[in-house]
Amino acid sequence: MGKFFAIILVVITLASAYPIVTHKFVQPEDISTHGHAIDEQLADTMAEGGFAFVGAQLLLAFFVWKFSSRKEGSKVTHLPGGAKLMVATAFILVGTEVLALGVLGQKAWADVYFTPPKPDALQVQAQAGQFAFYFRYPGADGKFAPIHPDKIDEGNQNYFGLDPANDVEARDDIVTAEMTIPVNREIHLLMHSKDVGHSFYVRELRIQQDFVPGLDLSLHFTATKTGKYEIVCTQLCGLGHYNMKAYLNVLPQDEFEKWLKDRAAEQ
Amino acid sequence: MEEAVQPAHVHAPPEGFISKYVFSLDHKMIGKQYYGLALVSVFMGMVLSWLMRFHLVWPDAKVPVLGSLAPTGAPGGLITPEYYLSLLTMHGTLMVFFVLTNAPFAGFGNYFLPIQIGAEDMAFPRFNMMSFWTTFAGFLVLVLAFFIPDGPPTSGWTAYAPLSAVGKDAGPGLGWGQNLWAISIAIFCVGQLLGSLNFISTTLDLRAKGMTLMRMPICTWAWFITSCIGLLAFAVLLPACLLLLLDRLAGTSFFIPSGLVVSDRLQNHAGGSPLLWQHLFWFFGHPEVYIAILPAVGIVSHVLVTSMRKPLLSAKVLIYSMMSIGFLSWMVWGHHMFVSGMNPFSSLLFSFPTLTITIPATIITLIWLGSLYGANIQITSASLFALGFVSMFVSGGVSGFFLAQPSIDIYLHATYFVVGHFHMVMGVAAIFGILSGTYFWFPKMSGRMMSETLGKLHFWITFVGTYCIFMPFHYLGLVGNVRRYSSFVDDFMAPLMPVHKFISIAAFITGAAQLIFLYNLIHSRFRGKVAPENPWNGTSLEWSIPSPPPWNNFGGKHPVVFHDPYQYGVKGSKGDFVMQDSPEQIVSG
Amino acid sequence: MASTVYQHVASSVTERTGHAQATRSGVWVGIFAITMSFAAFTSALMVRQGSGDWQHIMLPPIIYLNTAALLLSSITLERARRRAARGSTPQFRDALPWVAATLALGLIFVAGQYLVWRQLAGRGLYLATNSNSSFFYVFTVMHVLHLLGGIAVLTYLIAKIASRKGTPRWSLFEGAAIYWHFMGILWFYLLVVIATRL
Amino acid sequence: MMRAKLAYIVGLAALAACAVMVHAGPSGGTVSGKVTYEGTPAKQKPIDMSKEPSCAKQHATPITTETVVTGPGNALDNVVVYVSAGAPDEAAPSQAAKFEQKGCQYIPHVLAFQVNQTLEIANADQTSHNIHPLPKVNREWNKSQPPGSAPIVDKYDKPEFIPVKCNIHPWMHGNFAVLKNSHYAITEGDGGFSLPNLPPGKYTITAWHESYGDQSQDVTISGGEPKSVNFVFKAKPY
Repeated sequence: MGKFFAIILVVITLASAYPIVTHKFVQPEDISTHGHAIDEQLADTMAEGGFAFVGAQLLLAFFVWKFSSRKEGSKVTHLPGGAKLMVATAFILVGTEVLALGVLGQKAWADVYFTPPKPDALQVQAQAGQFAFYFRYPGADGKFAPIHPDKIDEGNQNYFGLDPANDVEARDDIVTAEMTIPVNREIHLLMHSKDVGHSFYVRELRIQQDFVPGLDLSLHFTATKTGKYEIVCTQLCGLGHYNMKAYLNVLPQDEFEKWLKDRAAEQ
Repeated sequence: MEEAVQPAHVHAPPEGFISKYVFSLDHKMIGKQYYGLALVSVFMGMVLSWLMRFHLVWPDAKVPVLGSLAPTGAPGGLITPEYYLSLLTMHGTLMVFFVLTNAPFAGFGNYFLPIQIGAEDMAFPRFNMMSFWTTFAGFLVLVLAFFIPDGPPTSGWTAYAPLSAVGKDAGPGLGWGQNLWAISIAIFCVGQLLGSLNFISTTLDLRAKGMTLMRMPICTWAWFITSCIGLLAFAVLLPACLLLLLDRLAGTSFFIPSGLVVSDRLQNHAGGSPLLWQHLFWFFGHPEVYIAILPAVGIVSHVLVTSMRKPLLSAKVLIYSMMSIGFLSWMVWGHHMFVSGMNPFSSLLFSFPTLTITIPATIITLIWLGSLYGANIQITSASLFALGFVSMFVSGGVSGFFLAQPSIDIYLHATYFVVGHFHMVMGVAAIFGILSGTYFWFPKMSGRMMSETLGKLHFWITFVGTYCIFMPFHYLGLVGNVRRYSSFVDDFMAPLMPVHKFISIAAFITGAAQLIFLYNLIHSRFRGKVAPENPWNGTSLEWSIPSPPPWNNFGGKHPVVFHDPYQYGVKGSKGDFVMQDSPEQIVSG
Repeated sequence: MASTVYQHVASSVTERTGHAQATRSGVWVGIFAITMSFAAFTSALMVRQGSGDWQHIMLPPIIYLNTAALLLSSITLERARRRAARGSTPQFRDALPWVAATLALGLIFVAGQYLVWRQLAGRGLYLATNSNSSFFYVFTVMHVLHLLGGIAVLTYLIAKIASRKGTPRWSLFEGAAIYWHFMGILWFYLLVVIATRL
Repeated sequence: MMRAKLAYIVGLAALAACAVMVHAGPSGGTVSGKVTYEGTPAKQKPIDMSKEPSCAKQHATPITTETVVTGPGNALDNVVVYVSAGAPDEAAPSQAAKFEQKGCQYIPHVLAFQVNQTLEIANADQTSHNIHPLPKVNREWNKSQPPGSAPIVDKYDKPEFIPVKCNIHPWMHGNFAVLKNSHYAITEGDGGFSLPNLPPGKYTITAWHESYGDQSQDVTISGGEPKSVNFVFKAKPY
């Protein structure tokens, strides 16, 4: 019975490792300037974690195979080295691993959070609300008009609560449901939540950041590849959470400018 | 100062059904009550997860009976998005609070802690009884949410504000459903605080003669450490729930900022901080993970060492590791909030202690593995589940290693990778601990043996099934499959459907296998063959008394302890082991 | 039969000391938990203060009289404990008047707090009026709720002492005293927080 | 159940009554007219449904918002014109008022029906919708409707103008007009309306528009002669 356990465990271990080793399930292609650091970090961790996983499982299987249901009166023996060896191993192996990863991790993290956006970065405001994203471009005057929650009127597409009657700079603000950005230009994303907590997750950009109501955060990133990608909400925000998404359109600079002009006309 | 004679503790064995089975003061009965409540909750939680898995892979299929059970939530058996979230919320809440906290800690702890330290009962039997019935009240309040018009809460077991705080405008289930949730959890906290208080005082002051702290079995230690963690954790969650209720019912603004427009309605609140809830919740929430897993670690070590017929490499090291895990668990709550808008520098501060926890966790694993070397493992249902636990503990621990790093968490946060991780390590692993303990202690608790054949069958299906369910979760996460989605309209995630189908089917089979366990439990209780006093040749005090133990455990006598808990592989009158309370000298072997 | 009875008595005798300690550590553990939860409330206050809407509230002067009453009650209770502790067995009956005085002062404190709430309400400051008033009510009400526990135990002790059959356990009396003093200290801490922060 | 049956019978009776009146010929007067606006109405913006492809592909050219719908000659549409005073309250007719969700749009945008009249809300789309009417005096509810599920059936027992929204698709907004009697009309295309079969008497005619609020005029009907009433709303660009 012990031997059977060992066999099953070995099978499970190899079966679990197989899709990883063969890269059956991998993150989508990275289209950001910072993403590679995260991917490398993930790869390193996968290597070390995978080693620990397979090693420990196989060791367990081996011991159970060898030392289970032995014949009556077979004498128990003790592992040379005992607990000290174990503690030492844990500290040396894991300790160094922990420090290594901790330090490496810092770098990838810093790329995203500890560098300020470039002054020429394109500013886009994202507003999350139950259950859709809307995006705002400052328009000709380069200014975002103030938000008046009491003016929000979704039936009239006034998702940001703009007040064009009184705020002049509100009249040229461009509001869209799709986020369109130029390729290879840094984007400074200003994040605002209309109601509850939401999150901004673009797998290809290796970006995930919560929207916190009452606390406007900002992110900056650069997309390096044109195409259409999904922006999804990853913070449970209510019944429509599963359906809360928008598209990220990465266009060449000139196409982007044309798109922006057309949208401006619609306003 | 000498004590006046106090009759209170010389309680006679209770007469009559009520005082014996319902409002019992006997820690053994209370332990069974906790276990029973956990059993009911775990099957409820399991059925909820079935419904979720079913809806995920067959979104337009009608669930037969559900239509009449939940006419609004599932019209004609079609599960609505909000009802999916209700299932998710209730599943999480039932499992985390009423199963993973109740069974391994309150259940087994109540039953065996006093026996293992040679006490007649808990220090405060009345508190003990109140503790259970409070918890039960919390359970009733929570389940009531299924039957109100508003429907069960939909904000997840983490109840993030302001979604959980603004009230019904935010959607179905966030009116009275959410109120009931907060009330239930607040009540639950009170119950757990009473329980922890009892555990701590009992362990400190009611140990038998010769039972030094270091002579306590590892599971007693685990329960003791857990009760210390629980005392702090629930003492923080309780105020958090009260503040949440005030925001919801009294119009205060602890968690709700100004200018929120929910369902076209401008909310009349100002200045609250949503992150405050997250901090308070996770300050409880992360220790809660250890409240679930440490008792399992203790139980499994206890079972393993008995089945190995040799002492652990070092019980001391194991205990110190558990302590350091308990200690570290207070500095890591922020790792749940890496992408929550918390100061990015603090993310790094939280990341280091989180990674550090890997060290004591690894030590524990290596102690188990190293002890297996040269052992003579007796394969029983109990030891199989214990070995299974070790395997799960490793698998779940390794994935934790990814999520502890902020940079990787940017990509994996809120994906199925996280779901796979915590189900592996705190869900299934803890359940394996409970099951191992059940097969191990059932003879003592009921006086009858469980069927080993059924037990092993149960193990094989559960063990393989669990891996089939939760390993793929990690793969889905790596691809970027977002959690808490009621269906994948998302064209990105649609291609992953086959994996989801595989998981769902595995979940149905594994779940069904639990009925074998239930049958085994009930059948053996009445028809099982009569259990001897010490079926597994154990050494700790619970094996020195009849099965089931008499009222007041040691029949009024007072055990005296002479040895460390795990004297195996030594010459003793009873064979290869010496019981803790046997005066005989140990011939070093 | 006789032997078993003897064993029960024996057990109760040996057990008593263990249980006396258990009661003491129980009280301390409880105090620890309460401290923890008020620490949580305080940290909530700190975080919440971060957002601008912070307008200070004038404390009604009665609150200082209440404080005096509560401190005094600690003194009377300590006095009661000293009196009861004279002699080889607890002299509860000598202590009775002082325990009663403590209870009275405790009730005065609660009544005083009630007046404070009434006065604030009179000024239009309710639970939900602003963040400061919210925290003020939360702190004071939670403290009074905990104090009521102490009042209940004191009442039980008085009843037990007054009734001639049986006397309370010394450990319970001592535990109640420790708890009561802690309530005083806790209130003092809260007062400082309220006066400086709110 | 019992009340439903009763309402049904009463409804039949009312129908019969109407039939008789119509048969009786010119005894009832008719109030008709046109609703127009002056000024520049707010510009209606195209709706981007890219979030919901199954709906987006149903509209060759994107539909626009419907907060102000106009016709030729400054005609103002989607205006509910009804008798707000003078006419007796009537029992609800037996047939249900139907409200449909199609292409992530509410059809009709403004639905008028009577107090206690059955309201049927159907989902013709391949996606889940959520119907959340926001009444002030009536009972509020908020339900989701997965594709292929039975219509949601409900009724309102107090007269009120109720905004309706879909929580899942924020651009979906409509209106319920719950009225006390059967004398109402909704302007479409040319802004014209007509309220037939008004027995002699003094009436207040009210016109309600979701963005511009309401206006009232009194009219007296003595015989069968037609009366004409016109409404003009002030429109602002913002």
